[in-house]
Amino acid sequence: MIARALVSRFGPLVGIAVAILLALAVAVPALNLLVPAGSPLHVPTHVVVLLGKWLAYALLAVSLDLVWGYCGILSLGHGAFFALGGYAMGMYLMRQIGPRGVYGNPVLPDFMVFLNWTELPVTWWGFQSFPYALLMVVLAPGLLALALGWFAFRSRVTGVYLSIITQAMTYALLLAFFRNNMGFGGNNGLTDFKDILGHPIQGPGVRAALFAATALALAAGLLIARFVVTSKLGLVLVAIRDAEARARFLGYRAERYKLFVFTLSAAMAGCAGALYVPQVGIINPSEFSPANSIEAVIWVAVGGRGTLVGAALGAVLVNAAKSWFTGALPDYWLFALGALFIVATVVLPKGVMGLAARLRPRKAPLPPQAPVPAQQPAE
Amino acid sequence: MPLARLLGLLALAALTLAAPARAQGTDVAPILARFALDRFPDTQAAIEALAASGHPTAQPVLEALNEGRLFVRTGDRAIVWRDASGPLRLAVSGEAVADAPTRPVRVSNAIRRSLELALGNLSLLAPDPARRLEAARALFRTRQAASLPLLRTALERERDLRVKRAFLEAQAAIVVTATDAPELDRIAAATVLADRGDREAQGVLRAAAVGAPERLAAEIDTSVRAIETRLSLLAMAQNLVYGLSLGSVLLLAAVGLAITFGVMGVINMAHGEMVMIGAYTTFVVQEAIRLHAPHLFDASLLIALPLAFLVAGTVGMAIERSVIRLLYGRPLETLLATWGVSLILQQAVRTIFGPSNREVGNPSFMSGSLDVLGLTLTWNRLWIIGFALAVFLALLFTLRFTSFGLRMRAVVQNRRMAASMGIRTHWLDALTFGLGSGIAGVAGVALSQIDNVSPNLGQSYIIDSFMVVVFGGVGSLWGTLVAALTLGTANKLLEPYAGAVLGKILVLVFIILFIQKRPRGLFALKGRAVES
Amino acid sequence: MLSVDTIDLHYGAAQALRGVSVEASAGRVTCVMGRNGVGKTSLMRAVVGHQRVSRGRVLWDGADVTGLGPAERARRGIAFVPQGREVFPLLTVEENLRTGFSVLPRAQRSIPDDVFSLFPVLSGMLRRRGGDLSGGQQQQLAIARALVMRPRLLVLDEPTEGIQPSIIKDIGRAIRYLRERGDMAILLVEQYYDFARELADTICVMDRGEVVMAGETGRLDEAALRRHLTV
Amino acid sequence: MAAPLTSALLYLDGVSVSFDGFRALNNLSLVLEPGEMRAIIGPNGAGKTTMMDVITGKTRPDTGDVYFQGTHDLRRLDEAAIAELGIGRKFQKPTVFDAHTVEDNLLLALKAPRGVYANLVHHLSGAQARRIDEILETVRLAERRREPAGALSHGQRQWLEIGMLLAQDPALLLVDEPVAGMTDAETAETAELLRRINRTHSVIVVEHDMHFVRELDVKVTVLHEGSVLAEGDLDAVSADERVVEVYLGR
Amino acid sequence: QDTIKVGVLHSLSGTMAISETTLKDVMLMLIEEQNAKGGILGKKLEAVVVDPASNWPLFAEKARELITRNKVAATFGCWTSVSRKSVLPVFEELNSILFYPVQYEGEESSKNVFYTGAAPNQQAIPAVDYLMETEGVKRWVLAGTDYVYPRTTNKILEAYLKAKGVKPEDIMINYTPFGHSDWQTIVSDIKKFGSAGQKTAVVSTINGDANVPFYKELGNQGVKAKDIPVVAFSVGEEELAGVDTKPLVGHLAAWNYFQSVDTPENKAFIEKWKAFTKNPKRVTNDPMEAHVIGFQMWVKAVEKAGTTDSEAVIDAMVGITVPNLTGGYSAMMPNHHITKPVLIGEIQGDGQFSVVWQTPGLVAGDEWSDHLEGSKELIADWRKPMSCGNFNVKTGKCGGRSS
Ligand SMILES: Nc1ncnc2c1ncn2[C@@H]1O[C@H](COP(=O)(O)OP(=O)(O)OP(=O)(O)O)[C@@H](O)[C@H]1O
Ligand SMILES: Nc1ncnc2c1ncn2[C@@H]1O[C@H](COP(=O)(O)OP(=O)(O)OP(=O)(O)O)[C@@H](O)[C@H]1O
Ligand SMILES: NC(N)=O
Ligand SMILES: [Mg+2]
Ligand SMILES: [Mg+2]
Repeated sequence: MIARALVSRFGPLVGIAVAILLALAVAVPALNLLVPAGSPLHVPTHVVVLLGKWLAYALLAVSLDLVWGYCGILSLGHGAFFALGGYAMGMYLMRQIGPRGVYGNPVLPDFMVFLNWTELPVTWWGFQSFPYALLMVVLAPGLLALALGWFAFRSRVTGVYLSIITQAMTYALLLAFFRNNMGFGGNNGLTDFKDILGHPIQGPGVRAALFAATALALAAGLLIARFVVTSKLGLVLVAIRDAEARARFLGYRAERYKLFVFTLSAAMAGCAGALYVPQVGIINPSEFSPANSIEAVIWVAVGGRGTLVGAALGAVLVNAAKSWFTGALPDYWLFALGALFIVATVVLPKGVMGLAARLRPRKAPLPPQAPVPAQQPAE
Repeated sequence: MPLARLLGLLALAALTLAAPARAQGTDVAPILARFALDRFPDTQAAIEALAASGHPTAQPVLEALNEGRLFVRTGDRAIVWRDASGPLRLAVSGEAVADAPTRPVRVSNAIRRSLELALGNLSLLAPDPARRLEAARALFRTRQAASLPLLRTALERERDLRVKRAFLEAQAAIVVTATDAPELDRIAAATVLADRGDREAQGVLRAAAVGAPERLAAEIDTSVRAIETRLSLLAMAQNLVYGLSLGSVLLLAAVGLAITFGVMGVINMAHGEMVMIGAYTTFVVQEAIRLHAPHLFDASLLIALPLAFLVAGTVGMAIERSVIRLLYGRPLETLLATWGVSLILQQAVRTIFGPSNREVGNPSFMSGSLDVLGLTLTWNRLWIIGFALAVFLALLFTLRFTSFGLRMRAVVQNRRMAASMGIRTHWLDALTFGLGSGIAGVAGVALSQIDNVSPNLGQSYIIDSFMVVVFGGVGSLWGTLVAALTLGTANKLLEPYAGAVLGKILVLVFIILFIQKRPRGLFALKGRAVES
Repeated sequence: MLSVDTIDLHYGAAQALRGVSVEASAGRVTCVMGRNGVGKTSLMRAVVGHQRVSRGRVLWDGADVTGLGPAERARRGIAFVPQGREVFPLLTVEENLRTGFSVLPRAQRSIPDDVFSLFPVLSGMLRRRGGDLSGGQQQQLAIARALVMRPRLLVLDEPTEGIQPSIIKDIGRAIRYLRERGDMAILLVEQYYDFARELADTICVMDRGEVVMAGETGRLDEAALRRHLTV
Repeated sequence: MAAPLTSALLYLDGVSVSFDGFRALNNLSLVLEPGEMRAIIGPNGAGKTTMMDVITGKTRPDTGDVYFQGTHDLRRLDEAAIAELGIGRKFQKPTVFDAHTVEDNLLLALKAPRGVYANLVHHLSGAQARRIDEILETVRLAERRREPAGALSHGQRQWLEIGMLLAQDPALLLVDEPVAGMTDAETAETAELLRRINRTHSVIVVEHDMHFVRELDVKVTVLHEGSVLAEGDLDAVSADERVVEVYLGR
Repeated sequence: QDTIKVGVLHSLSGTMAISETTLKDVMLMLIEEQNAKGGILGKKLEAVVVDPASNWPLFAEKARELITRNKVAATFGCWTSVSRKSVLPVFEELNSILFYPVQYEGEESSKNVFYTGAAPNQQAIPAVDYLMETEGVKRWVLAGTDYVYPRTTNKILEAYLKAKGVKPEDIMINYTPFGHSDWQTIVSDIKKFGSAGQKTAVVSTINGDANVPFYKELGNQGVKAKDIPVVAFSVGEEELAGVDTKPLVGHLAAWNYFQSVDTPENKAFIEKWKAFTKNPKRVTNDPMEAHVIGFQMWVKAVEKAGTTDSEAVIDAMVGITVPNLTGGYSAMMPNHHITKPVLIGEIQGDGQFSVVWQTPGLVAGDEWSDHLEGSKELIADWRKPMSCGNFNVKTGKCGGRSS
């Protein structure tokens, strides 16, 4: 029923995906909490945690697909937005520890006590409040994206140049967050969380709730993204992606459109990070590492760029493969993963979703190959 | 340092000077026996006693100890030594004996310093000017007042101007810090040091200033300040050189990418691994040379260069033919595939060579440093600067002035039309990618001289390389050159003030801001040709 | 002698050519005409090898070249002036011309003088980048580039598009000259009927992917032909 | 806003543009009255396209004035702002959005608010849908409306771009070589279409096809080496020796 | 057949593989050896190797997988502090056991973790004492990679040096990013700092990969050990395998074990190791010894408890004593740290260390540094009834400073 309504409004793919997510959001917690551990239907907690992590990654992938797939902004710094959202949540969780830290300081997190800090730095103010933290989850990455985008898009930085400045951004943040003076825990980051909203974070109910929240957030993310790309604004985005100059001659201010999706996407990535952190239990500067952002791009490519659902699927597939390989083939898994990427590109030019499209009976003729224009060095 | 020890040393030196044969009578056997105890205090004592003994065996034994050639014969705990080649000799008599199992007499830093002092004094009058120079420098550092008389004697005899100058400076260093010397002498000594004008001279002067009488203190103060000014100018120059050197490392790392990415448009995430392959090729070459032809070691890099080019180039061509060729017209997907390739190559190297660092040695011409005008230029860096420029120029020439270069550019700009001009695009694509990869391999040879040779080598350069190529302007070789040097220099000029971490952050911020000003990089191509 | 033998051509699922046959031989000009989107360019692409045919054969010089790539065809003497110019944007005019050397033996690697006498503007712009030229200049460069290859089959897809009248006349004269030299076959797509009629020995009219009329220029029913060219 | 400096719709005075020392426009002056259609001809490389680049904000002139409707200094505006003022353009090399269907190309061009929010909540009105149908008929692409523009032939892309210009409904149309690659019959029809448009819009057309220019039957400006060589009706300029020499040929 | 599973949680790929892979291998060897002796409690041991790939969240994920899915009895793993911090909550939540074999910054004690590497008082402090006493060092460069272990160690050292009367201007502190490879400026700064006329030494907490270029630069710029000795806490035999050590002879490292230590236990161990890896050139190092000790202790504790049940084993661990490879016996202390000798070695031309000094007896690991405000008054004691990791001796309460 809901599924049918979703499909009619958001198209079959997103509709089905959202329906599945809603079902997961109910079923997984239920099977984890209500079904006894011995039963074959029982979903063990570590699986819940794992699934939750993958879905958080999937949300990051969807946010990236929104800008890359539909607007041609190949962000190699989306991990930064993810990490900022994660830090915002992590800071809330740290404040929740209260006097239970190893040094027993009621206000200051352990690492600050250790560094002889006497009071909480301004950046940490307000994080004892959950709503404030939620606000920062969206605002911190959003504002960073807004600032970076404001300058970059107005200066008409495009293509690889934009990619590189996003990469430079995340790299700079990586180095900055490593610095203990920044007050975010340096290399060790934030960890050893205890409570969320007053409930112990390791409690089974909280685990299940976090999973459900992640599934719902992903569903919402897909719906929002789908809404954006199916609106006329979505058409404009694709137009800008393919021929920005031409779109300007039609009167579209490309910079504003880009700024809008970039910021939206960054906020979405921030949410993904915020859901990720309580589930994996740590946030540290390595989340800013450029390689992480590149990996996110790869999830999207594996799943199928410009399909939203594909991006989510790609994230889950690659991470599932990684989780499995690192356990099953600890010495050789990089060969397997590397081969997976190569095969995916060569055999599945449009990603997993492209494969799906190929297997479905054809309705419209395949999008033909556009006459290849004089090739520009990488866009 | 105990005075007795010094006196002993001096006595030894004096004896060597005067009558080498006289002290034959002293019994060195019990002294030498202390070496066999393998306890540092005993070794130390033995050195002192040996030096004081004036026995002719003292010098060869001490030299042997200094160079790790002094042994304890395991059977009877006799002390023996040997030349670089040649038979074992009994320390007591210098008599050659048959080979036997031995263990070395161990030394520590403290022992090395005693040895330096003992041998330094011995060397002040050595026939070889290089050793006299070395001794003078050691004396400058240790400033042993007791050595003064010997130094004066040596000074009188000295004919070599360079050595003479070093003796004078050593003498000045001793005098200026000697609180019991007449103030005028000390002031004169201070002037000598001020003339020398380097960091060490400044250090000595500073040490002398402690508790110095007023006039001397004033004199030292001016000298120290003059030196400071000079040194801060030098520091600027030195930082520029460091910047140039870092820049050339970046250039080397990036220049291959300027082909595969800049020219061909392949987002080549496996570029770093090509560099890594070059470095491992160097390792393999050196290993083979160590095993089979140690005398060729200094030529190892020369041999490794063409090999690295071939190996990396061949791997590159194989990658192009098997994967990249399927992706033309889909430049973004090359990112995905080459990322996969890079994972595989990393793991392959880890499997074959192991996960840890491999040793690649510096040939002698790349070891040590050159001091000019107070600047320290390490040889390996100098060679790398020259090498990077040479590679750059060769590439520039190939691209601009050869028909291969022309075809290569034509293929990249319009593959289909290039084919219709009769250009075999497949072959050219493979060659171009091979060229870019081969150059990365050659870079690996050079980088193996300053960095780890480990499976992670490539990863540590990939980001910087992309930064350089993009910052310079994709498709512009000159841009890559200028970008590499700019980023290198900026980094090194910032580092002394901001520290390495903040310096790097500032450089990144600089890149972000700069690209706002020039959205297509430093050497942006302009005009319709690009916009269309 | 070129012989296109009942070829079909598809773009994905869409068929652009159906059983098209055309011939061109040395010393003659074959002109293909037809409204927009009927398949003229597709036919040219099939001849030079830019697009694979799904049925039929392309014979050149008595050999079957259907399976060969564009580079091999170029090496066998086929030169192409594509619709939309496709000059190499970042190469200079001179470099654009020199790309044609790939098919020539070392001794012949020079730019023939008549190229510059035909297109005098180019000689003044040798150092300018191809992509910076004006539309018409690019078109001239594209023709010149093909001539550098000294082809034996010259395939021209709307070569006069965007070119000023006086040079169109020159191009006409040049084509006539090349035809008369007798060693070159010319296959031409042209929309401008007067120009076509003056040059062509054979005219071949296409509609919806098929050849609907073909024959010696003089013998064609002009009214019927014009009907095919109107909507 | 200041009082209009001129009553002309488009006013170019003393405009020069150079690229690396090469003067593409050289002290060019040109005035277009409201409602006027003007044909511009001139040798390859005369600067016709560059002139359009200057008007639409793609290229900044080195010197000279460019005013639209007397008050808008086009040198200070960017492409989007100029487009929103009501200047539309068809490019010499047809440029459309390849990934979009033919009708989406038209929808994107259709006169409507260009803001981000407006487009996020946009709903296609009946009038707009009808307008798109109408244009599809005009450019004869109705059959292919749902196909991606990338699949069109060269000539069809030309037509689609003309359609987009119609959809945009600007006060001033700049049309660069509209009939290149069209058959004689299509050429005649395009001329007819432009004349019709000219009833309500101002137009600048660049063409090398003299039959077409003749059919337009409007004032002709001949550019040469970046400035005006001659101006007048077609017969007059065709008779000009210099025009014959540099452009028409014998 | 029923086996006892042992988790091995070391990065086999990514930046840390360079150090950690060896530890995986040594675990495999120890387990094989134990099985040859008949296993424990009559059961064979089975190693479960996973690759957390130098990725900290992945460490936590893999730890959880080892404990809940593979049901390992104990896990041997981690190298960096952040990886330990990442898995710590998992081990505590699931009440499982981790053996952590690397020298670290201290300031931690967990019921579920056994720290077999050195705490700062088992490495850094003795090294500084040595330099002060034997080499007469007056000026100090504290150079480290910018992360927690160096920061903490340097903080402790700074406090310690100042307490010993070293003036602030005689201490230079420098941090570099991970993987830093251009050491020109810093080495030249060190030379500069060292030319002020007083004996200078460098205390290096530079991590992993950055060391090779650092030492190459030291060699090339001619920084000699007899002038400015460098004492490192993260450079062992494995790290030196990548450098030509001839120009570096005399520079120092402080550890609790060196391959060159001449004891029968060590000789036997090295032989086994070379045979196991089928590589006569494979070196051994300190964290390997830590795993050897940790593993023996675990085996003993399991046998003592008669079960692999975590709670019982944890209780049985304290007080267990096993021979270490340097000729003594290491004991597990109530704070879950062990007693170890401290050795100072000088780098030799062949890439080995020659021991030039060593503590007369064993030093017990001090998790809460005595040199830092706020942790001075903390102790850990996991024996019942105290069972506390941060007991405040002033307030007499468990739970840190101010409570
Ligand atoms: N970016 C540039 N760099 C160098 N020269 C340029 C550039 N852009 C245009 N030109 C030159 O400026 C001149 C004017 O070009 P423009 O495109 O305006 O000519 P046009 O009149 O439109 O010609 P056509 O009829 O061939 O389209 C040409 O000679 C061209 O080569
Ligand atoms: N790359 C392509 N992908 C899909 N369809 C294409 C492609 N190129 C052309 N077509 C279709 O094939 C048919 C023939 O196109 P072609 O370009 O051959 O026409 P043409 O006769 O050259 O037209 P024009 O006069 O406009 O140049 C057209 O219907 C066109 O839409
Ligand atoms: N514990 C360490 N060395 O990170
Ligand atoms: Mg065509
Ligand atoms: Mg033009």
